[in-house]
Amino acid sequence: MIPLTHYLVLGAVLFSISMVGIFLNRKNVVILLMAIELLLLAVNINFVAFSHYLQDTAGQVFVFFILTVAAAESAIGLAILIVLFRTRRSINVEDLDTLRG
Amino acid sequence: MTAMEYVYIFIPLSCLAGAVVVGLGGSYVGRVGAHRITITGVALSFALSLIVFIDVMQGNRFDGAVYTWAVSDGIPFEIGFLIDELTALMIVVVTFVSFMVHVYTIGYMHDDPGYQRFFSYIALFTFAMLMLVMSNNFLQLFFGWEAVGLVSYLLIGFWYKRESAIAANLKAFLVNRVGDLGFLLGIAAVLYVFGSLDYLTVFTAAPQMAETTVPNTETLWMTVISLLLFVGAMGKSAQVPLHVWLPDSMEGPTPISALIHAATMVTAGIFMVARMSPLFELSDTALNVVMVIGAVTAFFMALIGLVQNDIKRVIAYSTLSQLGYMTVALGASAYAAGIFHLGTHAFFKALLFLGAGSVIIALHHQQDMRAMGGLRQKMPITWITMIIGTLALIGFPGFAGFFSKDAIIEAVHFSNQPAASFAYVALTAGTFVTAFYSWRLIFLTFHGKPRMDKEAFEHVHETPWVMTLPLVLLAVPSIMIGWIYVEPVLFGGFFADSIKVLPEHDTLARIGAQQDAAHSIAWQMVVHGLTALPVILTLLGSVAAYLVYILRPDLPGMLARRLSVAYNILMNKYGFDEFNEFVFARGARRIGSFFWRAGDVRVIDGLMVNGTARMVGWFSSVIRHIQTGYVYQYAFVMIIGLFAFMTWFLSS
Amino acid sequence: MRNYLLSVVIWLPIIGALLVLSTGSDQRAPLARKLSLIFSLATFLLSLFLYSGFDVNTADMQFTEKVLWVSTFSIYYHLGVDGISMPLIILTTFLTVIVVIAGWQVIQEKTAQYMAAFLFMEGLMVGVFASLDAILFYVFWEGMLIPMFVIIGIWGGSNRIYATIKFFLYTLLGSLLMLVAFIYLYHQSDTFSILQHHSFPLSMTEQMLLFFAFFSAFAVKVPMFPVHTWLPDAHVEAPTGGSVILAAIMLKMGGYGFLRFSLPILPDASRELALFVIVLSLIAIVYIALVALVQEDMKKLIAYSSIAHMGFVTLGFFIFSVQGIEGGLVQMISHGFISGALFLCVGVLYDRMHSRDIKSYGGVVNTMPVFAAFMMLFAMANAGLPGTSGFVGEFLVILAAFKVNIWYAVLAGTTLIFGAAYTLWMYKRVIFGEVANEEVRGLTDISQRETLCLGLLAAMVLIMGIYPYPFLEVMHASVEHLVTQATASKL
Amino acid sequence: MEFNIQPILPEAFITLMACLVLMVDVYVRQGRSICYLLTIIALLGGAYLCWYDLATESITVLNGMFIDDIFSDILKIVICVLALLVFVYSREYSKFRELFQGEYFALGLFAVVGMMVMTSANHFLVLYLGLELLSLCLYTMVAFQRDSVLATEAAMKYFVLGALGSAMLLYGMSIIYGLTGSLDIETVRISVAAQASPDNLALILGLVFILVSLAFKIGAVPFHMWVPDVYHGAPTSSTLFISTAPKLAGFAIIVRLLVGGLEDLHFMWRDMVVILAVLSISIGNLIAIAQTNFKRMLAYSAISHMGFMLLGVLAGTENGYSAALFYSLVYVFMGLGGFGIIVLLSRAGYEADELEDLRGLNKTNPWYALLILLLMFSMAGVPPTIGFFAKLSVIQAIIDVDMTWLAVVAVLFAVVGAFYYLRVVKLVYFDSSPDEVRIIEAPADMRFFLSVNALAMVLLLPLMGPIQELCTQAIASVVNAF
Amino acid sequence: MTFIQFAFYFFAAVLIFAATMVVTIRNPVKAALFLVLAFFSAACVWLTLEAEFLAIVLVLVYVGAVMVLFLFVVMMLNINLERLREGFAEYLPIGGVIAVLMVLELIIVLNAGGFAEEQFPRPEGHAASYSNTKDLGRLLYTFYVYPFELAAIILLVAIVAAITLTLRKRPDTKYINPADQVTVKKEDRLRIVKMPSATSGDRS
Repeated sequence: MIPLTHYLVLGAVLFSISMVGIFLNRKNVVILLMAIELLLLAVNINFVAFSHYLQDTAGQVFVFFILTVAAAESAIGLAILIVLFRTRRSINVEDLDTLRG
Repeated sequence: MTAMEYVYIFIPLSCLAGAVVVGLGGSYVGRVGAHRITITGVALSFALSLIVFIDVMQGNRFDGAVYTWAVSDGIPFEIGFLIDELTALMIVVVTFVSFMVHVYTIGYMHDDPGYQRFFSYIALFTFAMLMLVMSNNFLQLFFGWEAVGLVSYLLIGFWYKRESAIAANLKAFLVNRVGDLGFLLGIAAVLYVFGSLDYLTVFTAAPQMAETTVPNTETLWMTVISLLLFVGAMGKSAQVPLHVWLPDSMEGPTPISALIHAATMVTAGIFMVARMSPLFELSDTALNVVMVIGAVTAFFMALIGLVQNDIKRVIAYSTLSQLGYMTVALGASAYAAGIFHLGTHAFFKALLFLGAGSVIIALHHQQDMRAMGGLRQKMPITWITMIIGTLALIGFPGFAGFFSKDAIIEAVHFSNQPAASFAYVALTAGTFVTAFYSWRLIFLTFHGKPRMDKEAFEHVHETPWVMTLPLVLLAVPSIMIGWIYVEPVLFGGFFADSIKVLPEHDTLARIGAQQDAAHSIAWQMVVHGLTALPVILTLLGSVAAYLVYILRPDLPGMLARRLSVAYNILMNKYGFDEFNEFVFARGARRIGSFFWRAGDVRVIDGLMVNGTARMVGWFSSVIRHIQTGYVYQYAFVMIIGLFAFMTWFLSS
Repeated sequence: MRNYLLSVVIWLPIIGALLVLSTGSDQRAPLARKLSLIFSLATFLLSLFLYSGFDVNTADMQFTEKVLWVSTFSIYYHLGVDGISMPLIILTTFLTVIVVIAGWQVIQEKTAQYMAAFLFMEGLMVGVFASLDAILFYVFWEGMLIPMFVIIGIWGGSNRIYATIKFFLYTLLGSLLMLVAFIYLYHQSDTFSILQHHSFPLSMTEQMLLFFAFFSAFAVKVPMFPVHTWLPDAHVEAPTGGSVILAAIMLKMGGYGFLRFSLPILPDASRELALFVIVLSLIAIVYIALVALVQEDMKKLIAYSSIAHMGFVTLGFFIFSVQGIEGGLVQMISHGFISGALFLCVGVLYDRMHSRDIKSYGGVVNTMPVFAAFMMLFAMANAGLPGTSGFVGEFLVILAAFKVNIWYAVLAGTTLIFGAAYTLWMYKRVIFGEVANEEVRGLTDISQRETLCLGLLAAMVLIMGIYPYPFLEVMHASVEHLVTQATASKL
Repeated sequence: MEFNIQPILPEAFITLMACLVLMVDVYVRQGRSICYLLTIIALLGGAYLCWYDLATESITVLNGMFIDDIFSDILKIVICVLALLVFVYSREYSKFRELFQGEYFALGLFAVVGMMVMTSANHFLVLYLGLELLSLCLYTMVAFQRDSVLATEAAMKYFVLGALGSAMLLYGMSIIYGLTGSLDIETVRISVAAQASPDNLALILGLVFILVSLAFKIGAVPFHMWVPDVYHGAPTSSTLFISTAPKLAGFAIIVRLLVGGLEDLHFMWRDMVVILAVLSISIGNLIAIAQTNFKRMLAYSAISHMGFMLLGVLAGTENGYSAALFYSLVYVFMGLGGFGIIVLLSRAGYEADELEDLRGLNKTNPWYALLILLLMFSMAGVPPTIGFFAKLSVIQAIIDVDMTWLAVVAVLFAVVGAFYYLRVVKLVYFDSSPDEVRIIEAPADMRFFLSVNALAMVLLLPLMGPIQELCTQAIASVVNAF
Repeated sequence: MTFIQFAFYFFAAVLIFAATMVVTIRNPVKAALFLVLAFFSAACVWLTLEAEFLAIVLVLVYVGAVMVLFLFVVMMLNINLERLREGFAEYLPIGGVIAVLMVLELIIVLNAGGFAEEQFPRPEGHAASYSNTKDLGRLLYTFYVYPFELAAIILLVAIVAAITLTLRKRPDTKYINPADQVTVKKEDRLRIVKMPSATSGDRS
């Protein structure tokens, strides 16, 4: 059968891709938000996997809450995005450099 | 406290009181008040000194503390008096000369705006000098030592507007300080070796410590102590090479030159060495050094006197030379002779200075002898007293200087120290030079044709009685004192225990042994002197001077041209001043400047302090650019950070 | 009262400072001045009272107070004085009075803040000398920096900002390392009590490291070569009062620190490193004296001379003899009077001509004879003339140094020459000579207020020079005790 | 199942009040002042309830998810007080910037709830939810000034990086969960204690992730990069909020996770925290020197302060934790005062957040100049201010565990740090003021509280003992609970 | 290979592919769609772990709601697509390297033994009567009631936040102020005008 580690590796790969995604993406803030969703998904995979292998529902409950929070988070993220777009007419990541140094 | 103890204390205090009152309340007491108060003070001192002298002659001595200055590490440092024969003699000399100078000053400084200040200073000086000679310990000696230096400094710079005066006083102070450094170290050494600064304790213990050496060396402690102390003496008594300040000190008013730079302060070194005779006696090395230095000073400074044109400077170089004589006496263990010369010299040199001052005042502060001449008729009292002084100075048989100087030369003659023969030659040759420049001064000033304009010459007249009276009063001992005191002082054990001489060093005793008990020693000396080499050379010198300055006034110029090399060397005073100026004064400033600019400003401040600050600032301005403002870069740093942490801790 | 006297001496001026500060704007400056004078005088009198109740025959701490402050670190509010701190406390309270009087008319801007700053300083400085708890000591020690920082920064000269920041950071760096040392000691001994540290055994390595930590603080404060460069800048830029306090008291804290901490707590390391300190001291005496010689700025010259004089202090301390330490202590006190007085003198001139440059003066004696006389006295004292206080310390230190090594004494003795050279040369150029320019011609002699300040200091300089016995008597028992501590091994 | 509601009363109260605020804002005309008042009441009430029910021993309720101990009560009280002061300070400021709205207050209250939840969390899930509740509120509060270019940019950055940080925390939690099979911190602790060893790579992996996210939350280098931008870009009232209370909450989760949960891994995380601390202290102080903006400078200073706080944590002793707690407490009040000054000096249409704006303040407003002086010296850690004692206690803690070298490093950078604090004092005291008249429009209550805030830097000195004692007790209540 | 294994590896591959596309693709709309794919695959993977409820929720909540939200926003903002991917390739190598290293490291650690099959054997599946939903539900409303309440607050915050940030009062939109409605008084709405009687006056 499928060993636990394979799920974990899947989570790890997904996690890494999303993290690198945040770094690679230089033009569009929306993609950053998507990458964040992917990050949480990776974590969720871990939790679900552990929950299953430990036969402990707590992990799944955690995932449930993470999903809730992630939804709330994306709502706020998108709201900020809209506010940002209204003030700058751009969601280019490279334009967000007024604050630096 | 016994009555005598009160007397002792009042001797210096009456001077101090005068100084303080006049110094602080100068404008309040006024000019007349100033001299009345200080003169009363010093006169009282003189009177009390005579009482003490008489008392001491009767065998009463005193050694005791006035108060404890400080106690450190169990060692008490005290202020106290040692009254013995040496002290008694010194206080009489000091107060007498000082008294004379006080009186003289009334006339000399009559028109000076700093009248009160001057009186305050000289009274203060008298106090300091008295404290010096009356001290019963090294600490107080040093106190007095420095205090007279301070007043000397103040008085040389008395006319503070004159650039040359304030340069001279600074120079005097600093050169003296060089000597003081040695002196202070000597005191430290005394304390180290003897554990006390009290004279009697030290002197009593000295013979036991004679053989102790400085750790890890073979040098005797006594040599070290003596030489260090002698460095101090060299400063104060202006021995080569620390003599350079004395000629310049003539920038001060003439009474000062008389009082401080001829009669009293400069002899402090001589007095000190004599006082320290129990220590010096224990080191042949030290005695030889003393003798050589003294001899060099005596002869070579006299030579400079030949070419000086400033009347006071001639006397100043003469003072230097005479101090050399005294020093040689010390080196030859003829302390009594040294002190005796000190005493006689005090009178006749004060006389000469005051006489010169009289001339200077009469000529309205003209000091150049080339602009004098023919003053004999105009200033008869001054002329006669000056002649007396000169005779005393050159050691004309019968005058005060003769006895003391002859005793010194004889003592050196009898000394069996290695340096004695050199000293003998130098001193003997010195007599010729002394006679020559002394007469030169008299001839140029009082004889020949007046070399100033006629009108000025017409207005010259004798100075007031307050100035001439001291001249006369000083002329008396210049003639008499030798006759009276030569015997007790030199051969009569006058100083008793206050001066210690080892039997093998006792040159005076050897001279004394040759004397005929039938006649008075003074008489014998005069008789013997007439045929001895020094007096012959003196007479030759006098004749030569007469020849050159009276008979052939064109000769000096010609000689100067012929012997231009020697002449220039003498005019430049052997280049001591230039050397000091270049090496020490400018050298110190140059090193200081280098230390400051290179060390402090460039390296410590520039490189280390500000350099660090700059580096931090630069670093800061560079690393702030890590914060680019790009969110992906922030994320990247986080990821890298995470990655680094993982790698590090997982691999360890 | 007696039980809290020390606290009163510390806190009274601080309360006074708050009151003065509350007078606010410059319209009420006269009130601020009077209040400051009252408080500083009251403090001075109380400190005299303290002195009168002081028993000179014991080395124990007197007037002790001990209250638990922070229990978790066992920090105590622990005060006490012994013969080493007593004279320094008197010096502090005395000079504060002088400084308040000296700033009476000179400071026209933000008077209340100026006076308050000095009163704050006074309380904190007394606190430093009276603290027996390391942290309490440190609090006072560092707290002092703040008013000083402000004093130099606000009322200072043109380059004041550089100077004050340099001063602050320099001293802060040193002291923080000392703090580390304190904490280390606490870690080892579970107490911040200085007196208990005195008897706490430490290994050689520990002692060495701690020594350098302490050294960094004290050497900067003293200041010793080569960490002295803050001083000339700070002095030059500080207002007169600031320079006086800085030179007269703050420098002394470094010396005090050596005595209170380095020597008794780390006797072995101190002995081991004595040569190091002595060499630095001698460098300070010779090198700095030469540097002082070429200064063109009067304040800078006096500042450098302070460094050279403080070299005597450290030299005396690290000779490990009663004489050396007493000499060093006396030198500290005397230097407090003399340097304070000299800075006041420069202040007097500066107030009139707004120049510290030696070149802009000349012939001042013609127009200010009384002032010239005072300055002569202080210059001579600075040059170590016997009969003035400047001599006593140098004399004792040279005597003590001679016993250890002749060459120490020789090098130290050069101060006789150099000290006289730079002081008198400056005096000559500033005071003597023909009136140099019209500005000098227009000078007026010192006022009564200035005469009072200088006169008081002159009196102290002379009294201490002529009769130093009481000064030495106070410290003797404590110094002897200290020497036994410093010469006993802790290993 | 016992259901003891008493311990969560403060949170419940504040939540209800927040909802009330939202309602009032909607239904009451001109209700904003009422909202403000309600907010104040809510915070006072929250603080009072915590005080009233001050724990004497640890109790866990709600199935072990909520822990009530002295530590949490103290932090909650302080958090409430801080939030209260923040609102008082920024009342006038926010009126001019469209921030004086019911939603803003409600978000602030919710954030307070989030922080309180964090301090009492005894369960990974609760911890996470509390953290998210706080974070979401903060993101919004930063973005609240919708028309500000800086604020929205700051909010976006904060959001993205904050989400990344949360994800890391979750990842770490998931690994720990996998290894221990539990989300309950006490159970985790027991399980970790059993398997803690340097060879347990998975455990260390989880630890690293958790630690990194904690470092991010408190803004330790190299996970600090959001701090300056957010502090700078956010409206100052929000900066005031973000820079104070959340630091305490951050400290609370550090204590809950590292001390409560993973203390047996101290041998591992100590070295990591050493690196974080050293980097924070050095980089924070160094970059702060180059700043010209006061807010930004304070942001970097906050980074370095967190580094100092971590010194106490890394010591790993009770003593160290209580030092860190003390440091955090002191820091938040210093930060509050520091940013409070900016709020004080700002007016409608004028942000006094450039350092230059402070020029010559002593001439025009000596009282506030004095306050700044006290605050700056306290931040620099110069006695006799309380900031010194904060530094003293952490340095004491690390020396106590024989890390003297670290103490020396910290001290050296403290000197570097002192430089820029001094520069502020220099501007205030030594520089001449600009020509125009400086008007301070802040209301009396704000002036009063700010003054008390700054004066506390010295006036609290006599109370140092009790305060430190309290910190010790608080930490003891956490550490000894097991 | 069993079906479950196949399903896992297949959907895992799709998931990774989709995720990669999300972070690399030029067009944000396409990215959102790939994200949908990723979530869907993830849901399928979860099914292999017997987390049926969560799988459904993931699809419903994310695919159904969140992604739609994303698409709305993307389209609403009308972004210039041309500029979006410039310079992307420059950073790809370093990003790729980091990603690969990170993954490798994680894989090494995860395989290091902590999660080996001996310690974590795959559990027996639940009986067919087991309801994942019921199980979760019961826990959620009992044991996890506290987090549940917190989640509620979070959602409330999200609502409040989203509205305050995005709601703009445009002058051209008409809206009702509830406060006005509540405080309305009859005097504001109804004006009783006293009219003189039409009959009086004129006619007389």
